[in-house]
Amino acid sequence: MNMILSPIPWLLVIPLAGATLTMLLPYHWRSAASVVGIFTQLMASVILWYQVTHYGPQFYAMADWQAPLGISLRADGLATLFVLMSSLVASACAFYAHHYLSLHKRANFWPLLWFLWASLNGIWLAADTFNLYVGLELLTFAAVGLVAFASDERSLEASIRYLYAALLGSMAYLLGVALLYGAQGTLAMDSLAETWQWGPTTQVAVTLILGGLLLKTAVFPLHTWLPPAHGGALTPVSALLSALVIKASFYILLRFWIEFQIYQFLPSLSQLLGALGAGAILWGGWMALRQTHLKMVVAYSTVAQIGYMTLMFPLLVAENSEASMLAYQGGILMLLAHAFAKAGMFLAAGNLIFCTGKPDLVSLAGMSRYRPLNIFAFGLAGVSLMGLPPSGGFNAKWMLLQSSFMSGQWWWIVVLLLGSLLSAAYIFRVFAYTYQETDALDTYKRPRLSLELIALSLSGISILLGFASLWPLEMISLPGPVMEALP
Amino acid sequence: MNLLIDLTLLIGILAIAFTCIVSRSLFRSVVFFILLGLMLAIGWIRLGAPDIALAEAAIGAGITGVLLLDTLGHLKKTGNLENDEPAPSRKRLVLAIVSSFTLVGLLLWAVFNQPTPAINIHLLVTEAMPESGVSHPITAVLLNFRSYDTLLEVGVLVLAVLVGLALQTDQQAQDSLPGLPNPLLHACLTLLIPAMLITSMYLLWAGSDRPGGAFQAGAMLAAAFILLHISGIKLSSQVSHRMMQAGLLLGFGVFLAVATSSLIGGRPLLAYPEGGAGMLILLIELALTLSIGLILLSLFTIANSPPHQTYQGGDHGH
Amino acid sequence: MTLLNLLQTILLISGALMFLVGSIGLVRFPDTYTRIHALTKADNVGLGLIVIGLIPASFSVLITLKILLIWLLVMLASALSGHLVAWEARAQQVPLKSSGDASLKGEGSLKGESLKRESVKGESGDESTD
Amino acid sequence: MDTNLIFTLCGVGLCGLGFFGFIYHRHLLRRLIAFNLIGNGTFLVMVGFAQRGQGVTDHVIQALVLTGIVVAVAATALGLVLIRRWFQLKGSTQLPEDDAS
Repeated sequence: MNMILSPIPWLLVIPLAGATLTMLLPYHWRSAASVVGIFTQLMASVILWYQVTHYGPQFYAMADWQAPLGISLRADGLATLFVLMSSLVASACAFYAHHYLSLHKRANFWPLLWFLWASLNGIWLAADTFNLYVGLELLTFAAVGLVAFASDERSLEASIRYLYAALLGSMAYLLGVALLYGAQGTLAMDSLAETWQWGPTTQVAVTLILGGLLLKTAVFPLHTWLPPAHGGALTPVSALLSALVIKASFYILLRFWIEFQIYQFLPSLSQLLGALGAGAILWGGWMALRQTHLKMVVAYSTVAQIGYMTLMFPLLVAENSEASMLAYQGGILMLLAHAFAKAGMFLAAGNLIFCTGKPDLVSLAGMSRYRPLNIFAFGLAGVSLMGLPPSGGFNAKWMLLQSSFMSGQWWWIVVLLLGSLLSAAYIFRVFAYTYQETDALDTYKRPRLSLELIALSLSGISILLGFASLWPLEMISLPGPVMEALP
Repeated sequence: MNLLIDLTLLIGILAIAFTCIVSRSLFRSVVFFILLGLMLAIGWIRLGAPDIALAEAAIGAGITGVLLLDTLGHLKKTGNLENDEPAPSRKRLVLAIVSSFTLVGLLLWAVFNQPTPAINIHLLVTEAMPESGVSHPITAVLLNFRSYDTLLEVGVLVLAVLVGLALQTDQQAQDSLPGLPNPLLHACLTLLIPAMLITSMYLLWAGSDRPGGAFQAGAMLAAAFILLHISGIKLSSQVSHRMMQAGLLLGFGVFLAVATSSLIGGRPLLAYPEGGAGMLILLIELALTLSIGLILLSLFTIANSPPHQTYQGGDHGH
Repeated sequence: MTLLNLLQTILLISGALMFLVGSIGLVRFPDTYTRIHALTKADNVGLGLIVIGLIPASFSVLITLKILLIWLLVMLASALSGHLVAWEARAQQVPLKSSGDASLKGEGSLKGESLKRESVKGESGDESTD
Repeated sequence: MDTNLIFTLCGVGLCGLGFFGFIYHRHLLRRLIAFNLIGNGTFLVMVGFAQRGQGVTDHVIQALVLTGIVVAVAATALGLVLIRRWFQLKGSTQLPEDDAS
């Protein structure tokens, strides 16, 4: 493949150039430049998808230096799927923010968004451990900036809490990488996988890396920074955070877990991760039930949904390749469906709060009568989160159920069912509030139609995933380092 | 003899770090942190890393120390430096001790069971040096072999300034730090500033074959700017906001432009043309030095400029 | 042990001792002003001795000039910072602790001085102390 | 007990102290200083541990530590900007004690 045609470098250059341009251009030019950038990003991701499906995984050596010395990027099926996912969700949130934010806020939003997008693409395509660290730092700063730039008391406190947790997480990750480099002598992930030798150093390194990444993905005991951050930020920002940002550290966790075959050598660790996931599902669901603010309910639902994804780890059982394949595909499909559903739900929730003007649940009375479109979008996203049949969430849960049944770990089935009941409870509770009749006329503000349609389209995609879930599953089973490492 | 030096450094660094953490007064904690930065610089010399010693002294102890002291001064001026906040609860103390000891135990277990690494990247570096365009290995790694990391890292710096600017809601916020009208300081400036600029350019030029480079030179330039800023000559009043913004982005923009130009020329991203590596690296480093100097200065000025008093709340609710 | 080495070791040791004296001064002296005095004086002399001690170690002119330049810059920096700290301490009325005898008390107290730093306005720092 | 091992142990000690301070303190500035200690400790471990394994001064890891130091100063500056805003807004240098959220 000729170097110039490969879209991998363009997926990084466009957002970085977009960030520099949108910082320099005067305010009203920034949206125009960003719209052009968004379309080129979407085009580049589609080209990458086309190339990976037809020519197999793409490898790209940065600065023309090969892997152990230089840095190489790789685009296998998994990475391409995530690049496509982040392109769709980020462009939807960008268009939403374009109409939703004031001119001054929007001027600052664009460069932060472009840096976030660049770091996401950098992480999906990275194949070098230190490169992942710098990508994570870029992601953290962009996310903290997006939370903090709403510049009011609640978002400032949330951003400080988020920054401290994320910095500790990335420093633990860096310490793990340092130990790995000392033990193996290389930073590139493929040469690490080849020369991997289990010993005390690698075990400590893996624990540190997993600990740091669990903190950044806000898995159960380390989740306290997430609800205020996702609940307190501006609507398009919380959608971006919940749908994409926490998935980045989860993606790195998954890569390390499968490519270095940690599940084979530390089965006790996988059971521990499963327990954390179960805790996240139950605790997140329970807390979501007790929240009074709409966005906090959705934020705690994110904590619960991360638990479902972490359930994938104990099901990757070395001896049963059939169950592991099902678990891997179910987990990725759950992650994908959650990204679209949660983004749609946050945007719909933002619309509802805009209509009532008050963030709490009680003031949602009468919304079903006066704003059915937003409620429908919220409902569609809820269907996918609950895992009701037609949605992508249902297929994912069904696969996880099958995998845990096949690998004989019945307790995960109990957790999955309990979790579904809890998520149904807290979503129907929100609906209960909206059905209450108010005798008042339609005195609520009406958001622009485009805001409602964007929320509806994202929730719709998560439902469509239910019908077309074969396509992403094909994508992730394309040959690549992850597929070789799976049992 | 070497063992003696290393052990004294080890004990000294750990003692200073301990005082820095447990000292009652915040001012002593910050001063000891700066002292720790300087001791670490000596440590890096012992480890055979003069580049990092320069960077640690200039950036780690210097710029971070100035930022911390400035925040301290702000807290002191508004009269609540030593607010006698209740000592954290015993439960927190026990948790902290237990977790830090497990961390140290794990790390010691890992350090003392080090396997011999299979690959030695160092040999690859020496092999690839001839085509790297520079003769100093660290600059070669930073700006040629792993230049993608450096590009992202400069992006991180620009992003930190961007977040600071986004929070500084009032664009023309006048700085709360009045210049120090000290005659001796102004007299010495005429001597110190030129010396700092020359050293900064020397560090930049030396980077191609000796320890030095864009980051250390940028930190030196930032020190000169901050010294001017403290003594009352505000760069932000001389240079228009638009120019300042362009200066912040110059380094990152030039780096990105050179990277994409190789893309258009049919070579992979960030691959320098045949023989042109040395010149392009110098061009990038020049732009980086100026940008890093301005970025570190504006990180300092943003921190101490008061925000707009009336906060514009979130626009359409949250 | 040639004569040169002997000279070198004497210079280096005395330089180190001067640093020690400076640190003792820092600990023992009662207030800010005397501490600054101790630090700037003793440390500079100490550094000077060490610099002179190091010169014979390297016979190239360039390195000797560099070491002397270091000494010059350190002296300039410590003089400037010593002055600034003292100037700032006086501006904030840090008390001048008299060492016991009352005679110093009268002219040492700062209440009479009204050097308010706030009153010294203006960009170019025109000193308006009487 | 060669130089590399001594400074790796020094790095481990710094990481431990920094981690202790990060958890123990509630004052935001102290926690930021503790974070810097962890950073410096990690960089010492990075170079010391790598050079102990390779037995020679390894320029790749030293270049990475340079990148790490610059990222650490950017993180500190960002933290300080947020703390200053928090202080100006709320007058307190600590985050409110969070109940079991």
